[in-house]
Amino acid sequence: MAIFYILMVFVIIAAIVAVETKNLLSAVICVGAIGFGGSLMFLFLRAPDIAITQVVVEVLGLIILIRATIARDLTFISGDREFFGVVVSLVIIFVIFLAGVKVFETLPDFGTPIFAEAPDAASQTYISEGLQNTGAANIVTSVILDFRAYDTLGEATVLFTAIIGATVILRRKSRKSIEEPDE
Amino acid sequence: MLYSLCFLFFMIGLYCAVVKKNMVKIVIGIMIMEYAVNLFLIMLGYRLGGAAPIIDRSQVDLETGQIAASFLSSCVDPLPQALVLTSIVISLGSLALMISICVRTYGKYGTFDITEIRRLKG
Amino acid sequence: MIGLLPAFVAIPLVTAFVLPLFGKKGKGAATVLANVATISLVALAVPCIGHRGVYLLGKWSIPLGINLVLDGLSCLLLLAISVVSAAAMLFSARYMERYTAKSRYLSLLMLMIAGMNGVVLSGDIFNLFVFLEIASLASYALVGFGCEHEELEASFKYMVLGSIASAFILFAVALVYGNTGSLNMAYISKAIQSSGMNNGLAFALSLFIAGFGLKAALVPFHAWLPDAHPSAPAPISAMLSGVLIKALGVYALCRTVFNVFGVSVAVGWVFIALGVLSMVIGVFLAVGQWDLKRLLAYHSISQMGYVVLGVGMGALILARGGEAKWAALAILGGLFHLVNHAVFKSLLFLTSGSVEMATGTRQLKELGGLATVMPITRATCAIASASIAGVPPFNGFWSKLVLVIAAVGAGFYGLAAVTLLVSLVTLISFLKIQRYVFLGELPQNLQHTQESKGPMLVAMGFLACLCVLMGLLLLVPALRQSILEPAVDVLTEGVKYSAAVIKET
Amino acid sequence: MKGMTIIVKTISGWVKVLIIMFGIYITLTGHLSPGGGFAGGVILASAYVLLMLAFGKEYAEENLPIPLASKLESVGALLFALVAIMGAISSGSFFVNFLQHKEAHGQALDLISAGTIPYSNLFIGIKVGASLFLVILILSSSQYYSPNRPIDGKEFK
Repeated sequence: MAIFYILMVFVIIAAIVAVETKNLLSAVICVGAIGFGGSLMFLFLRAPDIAITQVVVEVLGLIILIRATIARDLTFISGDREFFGVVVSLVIIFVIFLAGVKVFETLPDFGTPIFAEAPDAASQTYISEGLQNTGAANIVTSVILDFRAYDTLGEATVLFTAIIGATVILRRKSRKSIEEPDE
Repeated sequence: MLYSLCFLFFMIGLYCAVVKKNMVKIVIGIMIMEYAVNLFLIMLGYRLGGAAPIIDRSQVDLETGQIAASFLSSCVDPLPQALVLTSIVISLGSLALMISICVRTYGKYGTFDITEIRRLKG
Repeated sequence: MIGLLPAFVAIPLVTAFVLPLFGKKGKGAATVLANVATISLVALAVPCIGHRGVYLLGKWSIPLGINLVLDGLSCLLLLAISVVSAAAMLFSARYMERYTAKSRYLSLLMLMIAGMNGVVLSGDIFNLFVFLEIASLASYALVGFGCEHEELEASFKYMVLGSIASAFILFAVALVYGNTGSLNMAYISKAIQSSGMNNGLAFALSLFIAGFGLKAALVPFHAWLPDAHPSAPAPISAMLSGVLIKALGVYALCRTVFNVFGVSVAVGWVFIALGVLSMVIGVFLAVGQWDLKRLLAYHSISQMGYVVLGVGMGALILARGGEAKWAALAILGGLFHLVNHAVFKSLLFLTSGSVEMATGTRQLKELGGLATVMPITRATCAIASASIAGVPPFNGFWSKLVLVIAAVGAGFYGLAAVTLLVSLVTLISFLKIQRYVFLGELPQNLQHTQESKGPMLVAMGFLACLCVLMGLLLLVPALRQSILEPAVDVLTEGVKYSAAVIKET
Repeated sequence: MKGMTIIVKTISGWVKVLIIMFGIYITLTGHLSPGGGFAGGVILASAYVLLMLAFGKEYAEENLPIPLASKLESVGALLFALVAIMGAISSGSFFVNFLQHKEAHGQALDLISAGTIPYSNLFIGIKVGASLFLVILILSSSQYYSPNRPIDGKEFK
């Protein structure tokens, strides 16, 4: 149990530093710390699939973020928007936070997942019959590629969309000049 | 308590995305929000002293397909893990797109400061 | 018919995957392929009318697998999406010649259509989120497609707010899962009915309203829309204003509130407040605009207010246990206005694209006198303007009429007055468009302006015909009973949705 | 980008083989152990990113040209969609695992088992690897570095 609190506090501190530091590169490195802390947390939460994916995605994500920040004349734009807006946003966020903290009482306690109690939860069936029905020993794989394969198609499509979008946004020339013939 | 900490984490991300004026910082804020949701989902499925949802040879009778009762009663919830796998990839995709927009905007305006990037009124 | 449901997602997806394979040389072939795909979607959507049913993906029974649900409401949205996207695709065939990377553009547009179809068909809350992300990411990229200063800025703003909305929605999905142990909408609804609402679910509901409200650009959450919609190329503006905010925003909102959580008095008032705020603030901001597309974008906010107001009145009456017939009428008005708005607003954006392409500007003060040189554009724009302002006998009039009757009948006299007032201001601002764009003196530099040609005119003419004819949807009983009333029934039946879906599997 | 020193180049020449093999392993055994197509694809992409950082962008581009990567991405996605459509053709519903429960299709916990799942993993691995490689290559183009230099030619007039 204690390990979760330690890691959680670690990622929160890293997040605060990432938000408040003035140097953009340090902020990016803090994001890396959050990601790897989160990955460790996933490992302790018995989710090795997620931990592996999180680590490798984190590496690539960091490379992408660093590409965006390095080699620019690292402008130290820290600071917030105008004071009034900041105060209003802070108040709103604080109110949402107070409202939100109350609601976690309705969830089952940490460590006793809902699917053990809910009458028709799908997860119980995944565990007991997943191997028989799909043949995959890794139940998470059997869920993402068989039971909920449609989600995975959507997820592959999201990535496809994002990459097409990125190539479109970063293309060299966006409009044909007017002199060019139309057809 | 852990859930509340997780929600605090989410709110730090929201604060960063709403209040900061550096474009990369805003992106970082959104990333933090996504991390927090992922973490929250996995926490929901955790079982104290649980086992990872991967069956190995010692836990299954290959002839009948019976799975050991000890595994059934200790396995953590596999469904949120499947969801988080999906959502991690989605956030990677949106990160790539967002950074491309940032880089291209930087090429146009020469700054990451959104208070200076104000051609549109309102 | 039910067996073909996945084709609504599969056809645009496969087309989108194939399109980037066409290089620069295959541009013509890519355009033809994309148009064939959208037209086949229309051909698929029309036979869906009157059907309802559940499709199990991978033959897994729910809640193990994911199901697609076709009912009146999804059918209505499918029709709107396929008609508007066919028109926008046809319009793009020529309009997008000005830009490079056309095959990628077509691919993104197909992905957006696939995402919207996925959202309206999905019966699983997480799956809805995934397809919502597809449509949103495609629209972020398309808003920035021109890569100019304003377009990139608008795209970034849109993307930040959209991502925040997505994070809210995902958090709400997590909360719902944590409280009910299920992701299938029918089973969530069943669990909520048996155990009742609690704080966690109420918080999840408010996160859903905030998230989908951001996607629908209802007034406290509207900041991105007036920038994003004008910045996109015209066919994309038509898609965004015409169907995207409806499929991702209002449809998802109605589905979660009515069918999953069940209506309550508080939610009804929230809807009405959002609707009235959007109507009034949207229209008054619109009047002062001098940029043609920006003016239209503010009107989108205002017109979405009508839809939400109608649905909200229905929710309030249902939750109070009032007379069911007024509730049904209010919802009918809202949903009818939704389809009408899809048609006339996309037509307006297409005409603005036509004007912009011919003249190179969209500032009202630089335009004028186009009535003589662009007669067809002028005629279609006049029809669409009359529709949006609620002039009889065009379609906008009928939906506003139904809304006013429902408001008066249910005793909301104030709301009826607001509806009429907003309609009047809308009329004024569209007279302004007519006056500054089409009437008056033709400026010197626009003397050689020519009317748009070919597919652009076909697309505009098609939508203009729809504007004239769509009143029949309400007036002809057979059409009303097969298209509009099943959609209204889905919402008035509320949480009976879950029993119906579970029974049909 | 010119690439780094000879030490880095030699070491990454060795390491890339290990990374690629690890990526393939993770992809192919996704149904038996943690991992799967996404993680494997990202690992494959990171091998190319390593090459790009060590040897320079041109070297990586020679090994996997941008048009080829773009085609691989589309083809991977198409193949995955094809798995779904094959299910519809052979069993009447999209995404049916139509190879599972065939007699001669390997036993549970073997490498070739679980019906279509390993194939889906493979296709996703190809798609994800190609697309992430593509995005990093595009993002690292230096054309947007300096804000003052006109980058889009005619657009700037």
